[in-house]
Order: sequence, then C-alpha cells, then structure tokens
Amino acid sequence: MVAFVCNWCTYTGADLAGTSRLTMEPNVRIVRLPCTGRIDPLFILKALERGADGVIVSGCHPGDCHYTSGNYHARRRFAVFHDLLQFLGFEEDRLTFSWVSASEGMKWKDIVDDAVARVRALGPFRGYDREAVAGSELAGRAA
Amino acid sequence: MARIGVFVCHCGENIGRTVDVPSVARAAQGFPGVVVSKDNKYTCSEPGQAIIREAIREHMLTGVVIAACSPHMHERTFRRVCASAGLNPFLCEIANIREHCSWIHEDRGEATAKAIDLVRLAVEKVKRNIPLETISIPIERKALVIGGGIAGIQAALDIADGGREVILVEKEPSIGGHMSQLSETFPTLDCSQCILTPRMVEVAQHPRIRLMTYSEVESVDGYVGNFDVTIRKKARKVDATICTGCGACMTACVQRKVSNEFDEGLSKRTAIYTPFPQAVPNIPVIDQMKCLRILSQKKGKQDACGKCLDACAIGAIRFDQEDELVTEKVGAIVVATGYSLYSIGKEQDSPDISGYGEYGYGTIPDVIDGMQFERLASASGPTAGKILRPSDGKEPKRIVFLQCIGSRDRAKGIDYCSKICCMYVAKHTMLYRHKVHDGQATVFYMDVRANGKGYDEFTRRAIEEDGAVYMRGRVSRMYRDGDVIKVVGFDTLAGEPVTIDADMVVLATAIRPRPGIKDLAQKLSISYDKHGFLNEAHPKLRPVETNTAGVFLAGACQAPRDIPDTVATASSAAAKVLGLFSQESLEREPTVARVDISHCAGCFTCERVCPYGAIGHREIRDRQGRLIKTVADVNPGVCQGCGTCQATCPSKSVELMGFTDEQIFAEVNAILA
Amino acid sequence: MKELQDLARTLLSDGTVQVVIGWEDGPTGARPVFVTSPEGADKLIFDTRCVHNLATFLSPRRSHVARLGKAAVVVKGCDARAVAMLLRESQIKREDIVLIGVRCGGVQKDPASKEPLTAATVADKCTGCDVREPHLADHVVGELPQAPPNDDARERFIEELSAMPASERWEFWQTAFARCVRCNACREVCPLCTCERCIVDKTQPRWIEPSAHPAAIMAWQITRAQHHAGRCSDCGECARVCPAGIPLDVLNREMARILQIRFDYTATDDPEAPAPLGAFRTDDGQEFIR
Amino acid sequence: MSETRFITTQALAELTAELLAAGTRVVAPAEAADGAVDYQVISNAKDVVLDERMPRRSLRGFFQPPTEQVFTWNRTDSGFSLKPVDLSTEPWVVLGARPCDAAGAAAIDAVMNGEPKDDLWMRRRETVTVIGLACAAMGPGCFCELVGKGPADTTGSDILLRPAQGGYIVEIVTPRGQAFVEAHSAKFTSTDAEVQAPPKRYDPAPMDRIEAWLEANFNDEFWQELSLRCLGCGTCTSICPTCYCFDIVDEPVGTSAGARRRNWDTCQVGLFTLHASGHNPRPEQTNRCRQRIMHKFYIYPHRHDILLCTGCGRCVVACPTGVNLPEILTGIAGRAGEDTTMGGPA
Repeated sequence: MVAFVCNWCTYTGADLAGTSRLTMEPNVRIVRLPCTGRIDPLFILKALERGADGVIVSGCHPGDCHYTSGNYHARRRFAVFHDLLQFLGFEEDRLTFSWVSASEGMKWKDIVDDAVARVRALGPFRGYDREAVAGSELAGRAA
Repeated sequence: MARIGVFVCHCGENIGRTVDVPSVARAAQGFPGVVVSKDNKYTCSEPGQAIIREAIREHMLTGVVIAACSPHMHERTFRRVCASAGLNPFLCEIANIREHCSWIHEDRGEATAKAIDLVRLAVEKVKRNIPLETISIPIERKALVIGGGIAGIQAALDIADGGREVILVEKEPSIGGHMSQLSETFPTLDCSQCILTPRMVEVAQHPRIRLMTYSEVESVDGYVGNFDVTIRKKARKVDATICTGCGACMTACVQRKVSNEFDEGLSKRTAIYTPFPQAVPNIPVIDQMKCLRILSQKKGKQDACGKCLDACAIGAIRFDQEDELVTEKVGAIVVATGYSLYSIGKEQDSPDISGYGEYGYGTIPDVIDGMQFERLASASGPTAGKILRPSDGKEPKRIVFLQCIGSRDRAKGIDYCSKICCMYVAKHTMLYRHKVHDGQATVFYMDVRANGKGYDEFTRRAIEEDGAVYMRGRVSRMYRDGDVIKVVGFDTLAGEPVTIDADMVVLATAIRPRPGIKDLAQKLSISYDKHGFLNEAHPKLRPVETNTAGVFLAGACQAPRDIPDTVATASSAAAKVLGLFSQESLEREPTVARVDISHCAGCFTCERVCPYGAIGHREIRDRQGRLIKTVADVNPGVCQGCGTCQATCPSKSVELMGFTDEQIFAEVNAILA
Repeated sequence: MKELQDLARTLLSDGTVQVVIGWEDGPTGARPVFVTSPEGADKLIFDTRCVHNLATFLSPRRSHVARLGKAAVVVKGCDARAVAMLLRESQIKREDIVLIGVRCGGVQKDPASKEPLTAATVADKCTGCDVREPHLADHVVGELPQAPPNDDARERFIEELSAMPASERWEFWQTAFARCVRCNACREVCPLCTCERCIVDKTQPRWIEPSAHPAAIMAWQITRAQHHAGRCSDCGECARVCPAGIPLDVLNREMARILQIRFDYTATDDPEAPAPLGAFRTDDGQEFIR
Repeated sequence: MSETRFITTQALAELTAELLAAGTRVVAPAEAADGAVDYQVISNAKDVVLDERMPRRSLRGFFQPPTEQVFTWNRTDSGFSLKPVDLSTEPWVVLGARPCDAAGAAAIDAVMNGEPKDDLWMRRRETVTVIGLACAAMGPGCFCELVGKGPADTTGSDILLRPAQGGYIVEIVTPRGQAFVEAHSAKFTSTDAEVQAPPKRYDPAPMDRIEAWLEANFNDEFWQELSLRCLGCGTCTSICPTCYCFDIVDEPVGTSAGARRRNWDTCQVGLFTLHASGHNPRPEQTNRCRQRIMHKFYIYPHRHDILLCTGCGRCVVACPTGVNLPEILTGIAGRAGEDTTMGGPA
C-alpha cells in the first residue's frame, strides 16, 4: 500500500508514531510531499495501476495547513475524485483519506492499521485485467 | 548515468535491532544506478559523515541516499555534508527507516523488506533530483508598522532605535490608541498618559520614523523583503505642513455637538478637532460627516460656514484637500491594529454573536462599560476625574461591576477569556474607592484570573484594603427602578439569589478584534481564527510570526493582551524585523514552482489556487515583438512551495522543484517494482 | 433564418467580422460552415439538427480557423457556456469575438436526422434546458420556441447506475471502457480541451500510458472527467464523436451532479462566475475524510 | 476462380457452430453491449448478425489491435534481455466481412508484406479465411463505387456470400476459399440461382485525374476550405478499414522491466508529426487534412498501385462536423477540369 502524505502534519505525525514506538502494520510505504495540495489524483491512479492494493492520502486538518489553504483545495479535488470513483464502482475501502496532525501519532497508527485491515478484507486489487496488457488482442477485449 | 551512493545507518541499535541493516545495504548495491552502498553504526557522527564525503569524491557520486532517521532530524546535516564534498546539497535524499520502519515494526523480515523498499524509492527519486541553488532575495530595510497604539509605538521605536527606517501608519488623527484613553494602569496605578505621552512624542521626533496618521493601508503586494504597500492618506482638510496646532479653529467651530469618541461618547467635540489635547501630531482634522460647510456643500449650497477659515491666521485650512495614495517599498510589516470592545446592544457585526437582552441591550442609563469608566476616572476626562454618573451627574454611591460580559459566554458567541478584565475591574474598584470614599463597589465574577507579576496581590488589595465586595456568580437580569438599577444575580458561594440596588453598573465587556481586520488579513495573506484574531505561525515557537514571511504580529490584534504583554510582543516583533534586516539577503529553499512556458496554455487556474499570490502573467513575444501568448509566471520570492499549482494544472506545465512529477512518479514506480 | 442571414451579411459587409461560423445544410445533414463573404450568408441555417457546439472553433488550438480573422460565432444558449469558460480561462478575449445567440427549443441527437424533434430524437443535453434564450451574446436572433420535449433517459440511466451494487457499476464501466481505443477524439472535439499539450501526451513522466490497456484507459477517462469538473458545458460532443460508443456524457453529467450536490455549482454562461475547483469553502463537506 | 456454390442460412449457422466447436476463432458482426453492431469474436453461432447493419468499426483491429505488444524487456546485470511476443497464430475465420472491409485489409497488405515484412500484421493475414458478405443495401455513407469498388466486390475475400433466397450464393475467390469450401463440403450445394444485381449509387470517380490534380496542387486554397470544419479528432481514421498508422511506445513497469507496444495513431493530430526539436512539419489541421487525402488517393496509389480507400463510408457517417469524402472527391474532380457525370446519392 502507498501513502501520500504532507510533510508538515502527517509525515511528522508518522514520525511521532515512530518516536512513540507505536507498532503498526508494515504494509504502507510513505511518499512525502510538501502539502496535500500537491497530491494529484493521478498519483493514486498510478499507484493502483502499478499494483498497490490500497492508497492512503493524508495531510493537515482544515485550518492547519502550513500553506494556509493547500488542503482546502485538495479537499475539493479529492471530494470530486472520490465521488467519481464511487460512480465508476471502485471499491471504496481501498482508498483512505484522512487528516492527521503532527501530534496525532496514535491516529496515524489507527489509520494505517484500519486501512490495511479493510484492504486485507478485500484481497489484492484485481480491478484491472493485467493479462489484457500482455495479450492486447482487440479480440480478447471487445465487449 | 546516475552514480548513486547509499548509506544505511544502524543508529546504534535503534535501526539495527529490527532491520537487518547490512542486507539492506547489500540489496541497495543491486539497484540500477547505485555504485556504492555501505552501512554504518552512526551515519550522522563525524566518522560517518567522513565516509559519505570520501565516497562522493572517490565514486564521483551524482546523488546520495541516506537511510536513517526522519528527514526532519538530519536532512540539513546530510545536505551540508554533500555540499562540503562538492555535491549539490539538493542531490541528497533521506529514506526514513527509523521512525517509519524500525521503531514501528517488530518482525525483522518485514521491517527489512520495507526498509529495502524505502531505499529503492529514495534512490529512484534522487536519480531525478536536479541541482538547485538556494534562492537569494534582496531586502528593503524599511519596516511598516500598522497601528499607532502602544504596540505599534513600541515596535516602531524599537526598530528605529535599532537603526532601521520605519513607517508608522495610524488610521485615527493621532497615535496613542486605547492606552491614551486609560486613567491609571494596573498593577502599579501609574497614570497612563504620563507614561505614554513621552513615547508618542519620541515617535513624532524620531529621525527614522515616518509617522502617517489619519491613513490606512490600501493594498499590499510583494513578499518578504520586498513588499509594495499603498497607503491612503485621508484628507485632513488641514495643511499639516504649516499648521501650528494653536487650536483657534476648534475654538471658532460652531458645530460643537459631535459625540466625542475619545471620551466614549461621554462628552462633545467640535467638527474640526484633535482627539485629545496631547494628540500626536497636534494637528486638527475636519470631520467631514459633521462639518457644516462640507455638509452644506454636499447638498449643493455654497459656503454655509467658514469660521475656521477665518480663525486660522496662517491659512492652513484646506477644504480642497483630497485623499492621497502613497506607495512605499518595505521589507517587513508589523501588524499592531489592537482591539475593539464588545457592546451588549442588539445589533452585532457578526451573526454568531448576540447582545444581552437581559441587561436591556444597553438601553438602561448609567450602565456603562469599562472604557467609559476609564474616561470618568481620568483627570483629562469629561468629568475631570470625578466619578459622576452620566444620566444626572450625581456621584454614585453604589457601583456594581460585572465581569465576563461576552467573554467566556458561549451563549453570546464568544468563548474565550478577555484576559485583562479581572485586573482592570479590580483597578476600577480601587480608583472608585480612592475618589468616592463612602462608595461601595460590588463585583460579580466567575473566576479571578490574576496571573501576572504583582497581579494577585493587586486584586487582593482591592478587596482587603479598598473594600470591594466580590460576589461569585452571574447577573441574570438588570432593570431600572426609579433612580436605581436593580441588579438580580446569584451568589454561588452563598448559594442564594441576590438583588443589589446600584447607582451605576460597569460592564467588563469582551475584547474583540478591530472591525475590518479580515480585510487587512486578506491584503497581507495572513490567516485569522474564528473570532477574527490574527493567527501566529506557531502558538508556542513562532508566536509573533505569521505564515506569511515578513509579516509579524504585535499586541491585541492577535489575542486579548494587557499592556505589559503587548509591549513584550511588540518588542519581539521588532526583534524579528531587526533580525530579518540584519541579513545580507534572504536565503530561501529552492522548493519553488517553475512554469514550463512552452506548454502553458495560460488558463491561470494555478493563479486562482495559489495561497500566496505568487503567480503572475508573463507575455511571450516573438523576435518582432508580436505577442504569442500570455503564460503563468511564478515569483520565486513569493512562492512557498506547496505545489497546489502543479496538482491543479491540467497539462502539468508547472513543476515544483524537489517534488517534480518525475520524482514522484519514480517513487511510486519504485515502491511497487 | 432570414434574420440570422441578414445579420451575418451585415457583420461581414461592414467589416465587423471576417468570418461567421454557423451551420449549413450539408450532404449528410447540418454541419458547421465558415462564411467569409456577405454573399455566402445565405448558406446559414438554424434548425433542430444544429447539435454541434461551434464554440469549439474558438479554441486557440484551432489556429487555422483563427487565421480567417475576427469571427462571429452562432451559439445556442448552452454553447455560450463553453464560450464563458473560454473567457474565464483567458483563452479568448471578449472583444475579439462576436456572439450571435440563437433562441433554441432543443436539438436532435443526430445532425443527419430527418425526423421531427420528439422525446425519442431530442439530444440528452436538452433535458431541463434553462438557456433557450442565450444570455451571453451580442445579438440574439429567432423566435423563442417551445421548451424541448423532455427525455430524461440519461438521468434515469444515471440513477439506475447509481443504484447498482458497486461491483456491477465497475463491470458496466470496465465493459464500456474496454472498447476505448485511446484515439483521443473526445479530447480533440472538446471546446474546453485547450491545453497546448495534453497531460496524456506528456512523456516525462508518462502518467497516463497511451496504450489501450484497462489501467491506462481508466486513468485517461478519470482524468478527462476530473479536468472537466466545473468546466464542462455538457455539449455532449465527446460522446457523439466516440467511435467506440462510450457514454462519456454520462460521466460528465454525473460530474456535474457531484458539483451541484457538493458545492452547489451549476454550469453557467457567466464568465465571471468562480470555478468550483480553484475555490473552496472552509466548511466544504468532508465526510469521506477520516 | 469464379466457381459458385450455395449455402442455406441454416447450413451457415451449423458451419459456424462446427467451427466454434472445433476451437476455431471466428470473428463476425454481432451486437455489442450497447446495442450497436461490431465485428467481434463469436462464442455462439446465434450471435452472428448478417443483416444490413454495417459494423461500427472496420476489421482493422483484428489484424492490428489498437494496442499490441512487440516485446517485453528486463534489465539484467549485463544489460537488457528482450522477449519478443509469440508470433504463432492458429488458423481463424472472419465471417460476414463487408466487401469494403475485406478489401481494406488487402490494401494494407501492400505495405505490410513489403520489405521488411510486418510479421505482426502478416501472421494474422496469412492464417485467416475471409468469408465476405455482399451488401444487399447501401448504408447512409457508402461510396464504394466511387472508388472503383462495389457492394459485391471480391477483393480481400476468400469466399463471398451473396444474399439469395433462403441462403447465400457462395462465390469462391481464392485457393484458400476453395480449400475451405472443400473442407466443409457437406454444407455447400451446387447452384444455378440468379445473383441479384447489387444496389447502385455512384459511378466511379476519375481517379487518374484526381491523382494528377493532387500531385499538382499541394498548396491549393482548397485545402484550407476543406479543413476549416475539421476538428482533428481522427475518428475517420480509427474506424477506417485502410488506415494502419501506428506509434511505438515503451511502457516501463517498476524500475527494470517493461514492454514495447505499438498503438494506433492518427495523422489527424499534431503529435503525429511533432519532432523532438519542437518543429512540426504539419503544424495545422489544414496540413493534416491534406495528408489524409494525399495518402489515400495519391501517395499510396503511386507507391503500391492501390487506392487506400474502399468507400465504406464510415468516415462520412462518423465525422462529427460533416466532412464528406465523396464531396471532396467530387470537388477535386471538378477542379481537375473534368466535366464529371459521377452522379450523386441515388
């Protein structure tokens, strides 16, 4: 699983989880970004395409953004993305959006453990037929 | 071809206990592009750093990955190490295998596998890092202080005394602010005017302070070190360059029925006026809403009055004077706009806040607020320091003081403590007893919060020496009964309802931000809390900075503050400004956005989302000067590097240095390789 | 029709514009036409077959059209929304174009149709039309016709889809997307795809692979929908052009519904209206965030 | 080789079922999920649709899929290891190919079977038996006669089915067709039934003159006129039976593996000719529209002596702005000074 997190709140919160020695599921790999405002839905799509079974996106609580309003813009972008994925029938539990502040090491652990548990319940993401990439015969794909 | 060095740290036992560090280093050796991979007991130690420096030289590394603790710990350290070995410091990436791995996992196999992933991710990212240079920005070593109360005065004097130019902007005709209205100050009971006036004069005479009263900030552009500020000098209708402040105009003015703001409406003033006798500058202004000549001119009648014109021997009255816009370049801004007071009236400026119907919404005569009491107690006030009630001028023998009016009252929409009321109410009871020896002061309070140097002793003195009766509880109702005000409350300590007959009631109303503060905050791109108080960058560690570099806070614009705290924050802000100005130039991390002008289509969606207004327009022309297109342009001095523009750009024609799409793409690719 | 032709003739003969972009009766139904001389104005028509959104010819990408000089373009009320968006995003200048609004009572799905306009033939986009009288226009011509026949088949379809279990919805879209050959025709015809270099064509890095495999198709379709959120004028040209018959307009329509519910935003012909993505409210809903 | 047989509708269905039962891949028109008719791989003989509805897209995708793997790579210690795709292809059958689609694939053979030979294309061409179906009616865009073909043209078909009472008259066109009929001889009977005259709409256009005009008028203002309404969507090319252009991309997976694929491309978009330098020899839609006409009616015929258009008319129907190839050809012929009597829509 991949997590896209902001540098100021969630990354620091995850650091705090470390300094507090909070044991959590080892499945998540963090990509550090300056702000949730920098996170493009393409990141999430690419992670899923490359074989991630779940994605976490996390940043500063509203009002706490280091850059004042990056997370507000991100929130709208994610809201639209989230609703669109829902309309496309994507398994919602694979995607976790959260606000985790620099002081919420415990919350980060809970988010990670819960996200992993929900993805585990769904099993590996097989939404894309990877064979279709290899075979790529129109014949095999025509509806 | 990339030549990457990987240095995996044991951090003593911290990492090594759960992560098999040598096998991480071995795995990294096999990653494409990695030419050297080593593990080390303490990478951040001097010998550890030496190994990195040596490797950079020996293997001619083009990038370095340190797998160790959080980048928040040692990223700077390792960047310096790279720089000292001749490698651009931004070609260094950290894989956090301590906080994000060894400390949070128990299974050695899983932790090691994760550590290898994290290193691979960092290697793939660093391969795509490009050398960056820290950005150097020149500084205009002149400060703007907004607000001429004690906070602004203190900040301006400190900065000017530190050798830098200051522009002090005050919207009223005189500096001095609320402090100049006060009678005496707690906990020493020294006369407010006596300690303030010399400072006001000092401001006026300081060679490095340019005082602009009756002026307001119109707009702010630019960024730290380089703000462009436009200031509106409102028309005084008096030529300040020749006026001697003799006051003949005020004596001559026939409009004498204007409510005096300085005396909180307890007296009248003329239409041409100075707010108070010690005003700095001592130059009158004409109140354009009240001047008979101006009012009649507006109605199309000519020259109804002209007494002041006649009275002024030197011809300083200028009815043709207009507002003037002045543009100044400054390097730092101190916001010291102070506070205003809540009123219990029905009309409120915010739908979240309500008045006190149970106290008659301020319609009961002789129910006044603390500031009005200050004016009554002031020797220069409307009663020359005698405590006389406004309705009939009688000396009140029974005064009830109510604390926490608005403050800490969620039902009224204000949940914070106004901080200064406990102290000034105690002061008021003392001043009252000192002036009316047989007067009885009763105080309704919730708690007495007197936590400052000499503060608790002060409140105790009010009770023990000056006979104030403190009653713990709230007043539920207040009404007029003949000549007296019935104050109905509950004494929670005695556990019984009480009704007190009062000749006068003084309300300790809540401290609120100045009206218009949100507009100013927007001009400055700084944030404010839900009440409208300005936000500091960090409540503990950066208490006078804001999230906009170069903008600092002083005094009660940030939160309710008493004079000592206000002066302290003003001096802190001044110290920050002086610190900023003492730098040669400003160094900024080069994590800023860059526009790809060849692909930018100029839709300016980025401009709309930029929290800093860092994005402007740039015209691209061909050799003949013909306009090809207009594209977005990032000002690296203003950009703070959040990257919202890049995520918003539909064609990805703007890139955030250090977090480019290529870098992130490579990271995602590497995790799931 | 005569009013339109007369106006075009005047604009062309007095030199106000060098070209009038409108519709003509072509060999296979109504189609866009570019009238560059007053004599040609007789070609112009407007009837229920004029489904095309001619605002697409104003896109700065179409330099071969721009070369003709200052243009007057005939717009239906709904087409004007796309013009508004081009203005909002600085792609055109208001003073560089003349907008001839036509009062419209609905258009057909197929510009080649010979049938009368009925609930069966009316274009989906006409359902609930509130811009029969164009607002953003310099001239408005024609009589105000009756409201178009109402066919809410698309709305019903969206409701049906929404009511399905997620797995069935996934199946439906994956089947539809499987026909996608990544020809990008949906992008090329779109009046609001004004990027100089589409994200799909960016190669460093290549977020969206150009191949027609499921993950890349999904990435493209989601990105396309996301990039049009709050911009799409629902002209439906993408769905009309798709050689694989993918119901792209359904995605766009759903996106509009999402924006309506979440941010109370409706596509508008007001160029000054703020874009929903590019603005925010501090109290925006966040029930999906933990 | 113009031997004829007869096959009843019933026998044709049985033949299809037998082919499927034997594991033969059969491609035929069938309804797609959205109700339109597409050429599809058939799993049930009942799904085959041999009515007047023209399949939405041409047969091209079965010889050249929109995306096709060329090879995969892996980074190794010593460099890269390449793994080409398996080229082996089982014999397969296209049933019900429109004459324009059968002829389209055959036209492309000219370039694919040249030097070097395109194995990815030819492996499918060399293993296919094309059973064409003559058209009983003209579709809304059809103009096969204009380009010298016709509703019963046999080019590219191994066998051509011509609708007749109770079944089809079977025209055997190639040895492969002959072999196919012999292999399933029980299904075919001899016949002397009359072949119905195919429908008619156009007379052939004067292609020589059109070619000559194209050669001489590369910079004519006609191209600007033609291209104005073109949006460059390229839909005409992705449904065309004779377009074959592709782009080659490398798509990596992870840090050390990936695949090389070739994808359909279209001359109608600017990226098609964009140079790495940023220069584009066809910078505007005008240039690209001209290219489409030039390639189909001048360049390809010059090189291979075959028109790269079989008049299927899909582009006429599919074009969102009504660009009309018969109109263009007529227009060019007109400009060529030929007083044509090519006729118009019947």
